[in-house]
Amino acid sequence: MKPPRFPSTGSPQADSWTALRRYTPARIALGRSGVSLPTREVLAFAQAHAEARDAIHLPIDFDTLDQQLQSDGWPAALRLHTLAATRHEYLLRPDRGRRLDVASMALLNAWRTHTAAPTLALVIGDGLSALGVQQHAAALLRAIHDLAPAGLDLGPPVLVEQARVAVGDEIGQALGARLVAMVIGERPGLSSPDSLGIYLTYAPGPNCTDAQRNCISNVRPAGQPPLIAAQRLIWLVQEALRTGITGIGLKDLSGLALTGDAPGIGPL
Amino acid sequence: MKPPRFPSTGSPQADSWTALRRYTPARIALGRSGVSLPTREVLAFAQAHAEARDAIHLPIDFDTLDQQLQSDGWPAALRLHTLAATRHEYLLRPDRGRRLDVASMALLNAWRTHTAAPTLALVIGDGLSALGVQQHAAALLRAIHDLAPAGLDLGPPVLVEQARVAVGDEIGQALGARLVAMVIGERPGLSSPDSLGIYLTYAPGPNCTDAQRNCISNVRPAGQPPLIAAQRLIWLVQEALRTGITGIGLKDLSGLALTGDAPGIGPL
Amino acid sequence: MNLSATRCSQRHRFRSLREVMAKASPLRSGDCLAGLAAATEAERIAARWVLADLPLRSFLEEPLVPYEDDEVTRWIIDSHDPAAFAPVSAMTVGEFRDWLLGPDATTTALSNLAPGLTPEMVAAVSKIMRNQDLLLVARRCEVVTRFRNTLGLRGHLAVRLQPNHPTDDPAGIVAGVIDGLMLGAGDAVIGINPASDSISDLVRLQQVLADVIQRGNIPTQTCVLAHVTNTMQAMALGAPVDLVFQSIAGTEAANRAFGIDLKLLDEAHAMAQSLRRGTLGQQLMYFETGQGSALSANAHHEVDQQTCEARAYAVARRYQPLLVNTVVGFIGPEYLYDGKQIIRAGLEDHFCGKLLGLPMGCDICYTNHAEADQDDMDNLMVLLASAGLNFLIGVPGADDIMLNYQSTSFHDALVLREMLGLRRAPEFDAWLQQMDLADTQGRLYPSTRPTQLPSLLWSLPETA
Amino acid sequence: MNLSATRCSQRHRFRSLREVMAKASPLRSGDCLAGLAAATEAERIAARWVLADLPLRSFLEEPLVPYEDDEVTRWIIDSHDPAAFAPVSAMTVGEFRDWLLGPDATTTALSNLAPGLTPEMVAAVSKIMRNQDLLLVARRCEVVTRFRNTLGLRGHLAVRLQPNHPTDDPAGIVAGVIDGLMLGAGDAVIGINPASDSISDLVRLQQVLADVIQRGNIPTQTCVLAHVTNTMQAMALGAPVDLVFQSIAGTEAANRAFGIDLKLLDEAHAMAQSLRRGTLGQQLMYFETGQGSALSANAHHEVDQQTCEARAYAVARRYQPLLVNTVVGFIGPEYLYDGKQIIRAGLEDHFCGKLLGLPMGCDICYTNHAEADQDDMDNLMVLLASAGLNFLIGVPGADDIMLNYQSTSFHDALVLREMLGLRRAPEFDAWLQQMDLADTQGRLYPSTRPTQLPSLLWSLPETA
Ligand code: B12
Ligand code: B12
Repeated sequence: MKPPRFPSTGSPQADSWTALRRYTPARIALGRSGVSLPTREVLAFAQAHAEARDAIHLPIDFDTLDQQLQSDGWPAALRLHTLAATRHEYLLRPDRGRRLDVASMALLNAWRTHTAAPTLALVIGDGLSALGVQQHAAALLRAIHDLAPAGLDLGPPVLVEQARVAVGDEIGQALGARLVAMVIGERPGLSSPDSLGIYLTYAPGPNCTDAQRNCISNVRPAGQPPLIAAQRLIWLVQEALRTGITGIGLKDLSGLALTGDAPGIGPL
Repeated sequence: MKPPRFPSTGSPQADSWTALRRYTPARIALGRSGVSLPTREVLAFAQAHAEARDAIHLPIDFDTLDQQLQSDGWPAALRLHTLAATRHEYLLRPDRGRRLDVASMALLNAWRTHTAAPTLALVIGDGLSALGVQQHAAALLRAIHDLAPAGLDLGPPVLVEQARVAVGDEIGQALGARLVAMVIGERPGLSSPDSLGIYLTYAPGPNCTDAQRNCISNVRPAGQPPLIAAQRLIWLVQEALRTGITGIGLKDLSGLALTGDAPGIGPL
Repeated sequence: MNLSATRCSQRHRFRSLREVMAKASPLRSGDCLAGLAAATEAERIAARWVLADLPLRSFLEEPLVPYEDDEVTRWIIDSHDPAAFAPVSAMTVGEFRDWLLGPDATTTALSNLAPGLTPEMVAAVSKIMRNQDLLLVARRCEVVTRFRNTLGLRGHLAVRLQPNHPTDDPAGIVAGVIDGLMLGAGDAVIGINPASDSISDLVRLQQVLADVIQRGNIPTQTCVLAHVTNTMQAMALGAPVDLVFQSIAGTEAANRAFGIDLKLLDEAHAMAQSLRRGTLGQQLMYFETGQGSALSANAHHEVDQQTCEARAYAVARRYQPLLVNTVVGFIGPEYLYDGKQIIRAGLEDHFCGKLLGLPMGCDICYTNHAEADQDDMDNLMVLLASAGLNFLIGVPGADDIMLNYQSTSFHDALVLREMLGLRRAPEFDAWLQQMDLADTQGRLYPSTRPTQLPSLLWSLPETA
Repeated sequence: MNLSATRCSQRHRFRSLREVMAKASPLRSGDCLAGLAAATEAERIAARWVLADLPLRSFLEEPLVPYEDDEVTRWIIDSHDPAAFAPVSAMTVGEFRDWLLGPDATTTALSNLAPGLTPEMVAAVSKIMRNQDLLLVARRCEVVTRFRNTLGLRGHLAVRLQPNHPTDDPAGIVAGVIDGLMLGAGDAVIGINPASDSISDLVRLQQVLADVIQRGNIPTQTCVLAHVTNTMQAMALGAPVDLVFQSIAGTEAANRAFGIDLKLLDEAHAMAQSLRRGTLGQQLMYFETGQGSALSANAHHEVDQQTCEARAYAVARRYQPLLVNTVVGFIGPEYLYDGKQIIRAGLEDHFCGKLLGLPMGCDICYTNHAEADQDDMDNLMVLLASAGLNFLIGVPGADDIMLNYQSTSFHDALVLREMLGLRRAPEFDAWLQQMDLADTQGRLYPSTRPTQLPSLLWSLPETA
């Protein structure tokens, strides 16, 4: 990339470092009115906030996602719901978003009686961004499928509505999985409404804490691309299976850079 | 009253003018912690606030009031309701508290077909303090009854739920009254939860403004006693009937002091 | 005029400037009650984009309330000073915000600009400003007024001492006055809201207060906040009237519902001027306002409540008042629902008033039917005091036992002084020192210490 | 211990100190979620009366979280300094509030007292304090810390420059750093939250930041906010680690859910100390906290969230940290529902931390699922800055594009400086002048003016 020129060649009113804007989606070089933000930035911010608030309340369309997954070759998904009945309840009662409702629990138990436990259970929850899940979950699962080593038994994808990260523990345990990977919508930001997080937990169960998980964050095309995230997940899964540990005790030494330009963060 | 002594003879921690507390229910001479209010005063205030908030939501019991009035010799009251269905709606939609609901309007119209128009319609509304109305309205009406000059036709008392001052205009007009006196619960304060206001309007009708009313305020035993308020009301009513005016054009020259020690504000 | 915007891939069209103004306003219950508020957050922001792009002079060309129908509009338009307006006359509302925050908007520039601004212009720009903007710009304004002392100097904060009593009892009122003075309050005015509406009571109260400040030789002014027609009668009867008070609103119709018009106020003003009771100046009008009063009188002409409020300031500035007080949370939740809305409205009112050149104070207050508490008032008072508020209200223990609402206490003002280093009107500060109540920094001595003031003032009512 | 009160002709009985504490707390969603909040306003006030009458030493006698079960409790009790506690040891909670507001609670007295106070004591007194009390007392505290500059001096406000990026891209990060520096931010620390959890990425980011400040010769410190175990590995690999960061909570169980305990923190602290990278001091721990984290990990022992938060400060003070940051609205509405709750929590946290002797900063922030907006943040930032906040967060345009929440912007800090006359860390201020970015008053020159800093810093990443 050719280095920027200072001061920027833009308007004479622009900040002298405006040329740097092309290096980051962050709101840099916004200009100043006195010491304050200019009117256009204040309005743009307020507009983004209005949009982001709407994003929180978008309902997930798991029917469509299930179809996409099946056309990618996955078996029909297990469809579950947590104890959080409404979006409002979900927001104020995270405890209910961490537990399955009775029907879902029954469904899982029934499933378990006639099916072998998977090694890695793949659980997809709407979390705080249905948008992210809707847009990127299928691509992520496709990559996971393609990269998974031969012996890794994945079972069917599990789709959970009104889900928090920890509901994966209950699901993983009910399925008898050695590992659970919870793919969940991260809370939407003003500039990134569609981000996914992946939380990997070994020996999932009711007493797991976040210290026992690994997290792969900011997964979306403009962040960590789903393909890289899948590679990282597979690396972590293999290490976890080898050592019997996830979380604090398992460090990411995959050498994978977030954007794929290995090794790690490269020069400009 | 014998003059106070300064500094007060109370605790050595007390403000030097603490002796003045007996002259007013106001929160004077509260002491200071540094420059701030002492702990006990902050807590007492918070408690009073909790109580006053409850007072707003106390429902009125017009059955009991109606019985009291009847045992005082009044005819059975006309019982009305405004368009504000709930307390919540009443608080946020004063416009609906100023209009009668359909049933009430029908009742009034029916009443009108077989009854002569009163000179002064006495309307009692819960307003913002059901407590004040419940506790002092009967005494006030008794005094009005006793003081009213022979020829003054009062008609039956009218009781309105979820009422604002201006609903009196609609009622007065429907009854064909020359004057309407709206007796209403004033909003409850921290130290005076039970105060009544009386608003007197000549030729009540939909285009009346507050400039066309006279107000008698702070009516309760610890404020303007109901008896004095009734005297004042009768004085204003007689002037209004004589001049055909209420409001800005009618000044209170009754010479009545608020607490009865005529003339007006007396010496200590 | 372009009254539409495409935002979030949706086109929003507005039919009038009035609609843009209403929909650009931050959410508040009064605009919802009036049916004027934006339906969605997206619509609200679209209205702000449209508003930001409108030229400031739109408001001269398309009055929100018709010129023919309303004497307040006529006064606004007729008194507009094009020369003063010149520096910003070519700007849009959005550019005006940028200019206000920029280096050119100095204290002098702003006070020169004031006669060139109309209430609608300042209301418009406030709608696209964040709370911090409202604070920062208001802070640059300095509006100094004088009657018997000097109010509004930078770094100063005055207090109206409000010793109300449910039966106007003189002993009770004087007890309240002493409480306030001992706590260093009363430089803005010692002002009673009378429970009584009778003229003889009014005259008597005015005498009680005049005697108090004369006996104490207190460099301040007094006021009894009766209806202006009552005050005129009292003046005619020779009552010692320092300040003339009146509640005002932003439309002719709303003022009529209050029983006033400009002519009446002109008369009252002239009458009080002729008494020449001021020593340092003759600014003697005291106005109170508050969002929601026009709508409450059904006299808002479909204009949002904040714009109506700003128009009330145009009425006020006709009289170079000593004090203008927005009684922000006074009426109730139907106009300002909760602490958040009250805080925002307080900041807007202070900003708009200051920009129009008025000596703005604020009654930082709430009622028991609103969703607010003392913590919200604490926040607002610190914010406004940081923004250079001219004065606030002091009620014993913040509990007004006659008007039935909660305002700020004498203690609150002391806290602000300690926290932000704010002083009283200089003449009043000197008097406190002279009375041995405060040190040279204006800090009060412990309140347990005996002093002569209470007995000096107390003997008064007996001889009144 | 008397745990009952008769108020409003109703008797309220509480079973434990823990219950009194929870029910005395101002309403917030997290305590409701935990099932600990008072059921009615009346019950809440009754709990406050009870609390006000309890002796401060109750909290030494009846730990809210059992001594046997929790190493944080053990640390609190074992490190308590009875000599420092002596001046207030005979007081009730209510008397303690009066004392804190009174003339004896000077800056020196408060800093001497700090080791004698436990988190539970300061949480208790905060529950019976109004917002204004929290501001007034916090303002009297002065907590100065040093690594490469001097932070926390009275009249000063520092900024953490937070140039996060969703893929940790060094060019993107350096662009953010330049933006912040050009806007005068970065004296508290230049600190990135890494999106990546990999050790090699961490080391590389640490190098990028170290090179930036070395190349610019900037008198500040850097930090990459990875998990402490990652940072320890990075140190072992020779990475240039200035500050060790960790999120901490107020119970042993919550800390375990975060993957830490005191022993681990002790090790990390010693390891970083041994690098001796500080020039003016060796205070090098940077902690973040926030109400709700213990409950979120189901590790709150039925203790209300504000008390849990104050206990996290006890963990922090074990390490004489350079910076403690309460990230007040970060998690979401399940713990702090709206702007009002966020503001109150921010004031409580700042007060409690300062009283315990910590260099408190605040990430004044909210998420998109909370009922809050920039106006609420404006209010909180002015309030905290008036109360002597040590530092706040600066994110480009207040929009963190990686953590997905809204914080304060570099501009916000400038507004506070203009409004309240607050300065930067003196060494950093001098550097800005030297770089010809600011005048001697610390005021920035127009941002359109070309300067050398961007090119000086920009060449860096290419050689990294
Ligand atoms: C709220 C209030 C107001 C609000 C009313 C707006 C509103 N929507 O509520 C505002 C701020 C606009 C206001 C203005 C004035 N008020 Co006023 N107000 C009150 C207050 C504090 C509470 C009233 C209440 O609880 N009403 C009960 C509810 C249920 O009724 P409502 O239908 O919701 O509200 C109506 C009445 O409150 C009425 N109203 C309010 N004030 C007044 C004053 C008069 C003289 C009249 C006729 C009607 C009136 O207007 C409302 C809308 O129609 C009382 C004090 C008290 N303790 O009651 C003083 C009080 C009634 N007001 C008073 C005065 C003097 C005035 C003013 C004349 C002051 C002035 N100099 O301009 C003005 C003008 C009033 C008018 N002619 O329109 C005096 C009346 C004294 C008297 N005995 O006559 C009182 C007692 C306070 C005082 N002592 O100063 N007021
Ligand atoms: C909210 C949040 C937190 C909150 C979580 C509390 C809560 N109730 O939500 C708090 C402030 C406590 C927190 C703490 C930490 N976090 Co965090 N957090 C986030 C954030 C901003 C949003 C997460 C989200 O939206 N989740 C979706 C919702 C639907 O899930 P949930 O069930 O409601 O919430 C759970 C998860 O968020 C989980 N969680 C949160 N953070 C972390 C971190 C790790 C490593 C794990 C395993 C789980 C985890 O805890 C919640 C409760 O179970 C993300 C950034 C992002 N863009 O996602 C960073 C993020 C996930 N956290 C991160 C880190 C590093 C941490 C800490 C390890 C920091 C530290 N040094 O101590 C700590 C400790 C975490 C732990 N082991 O418990 C990193 C992870 C990097 C990585 N790739 O591993 C992220 C990506 C941000 C960053 N780059 O710094 N965090």
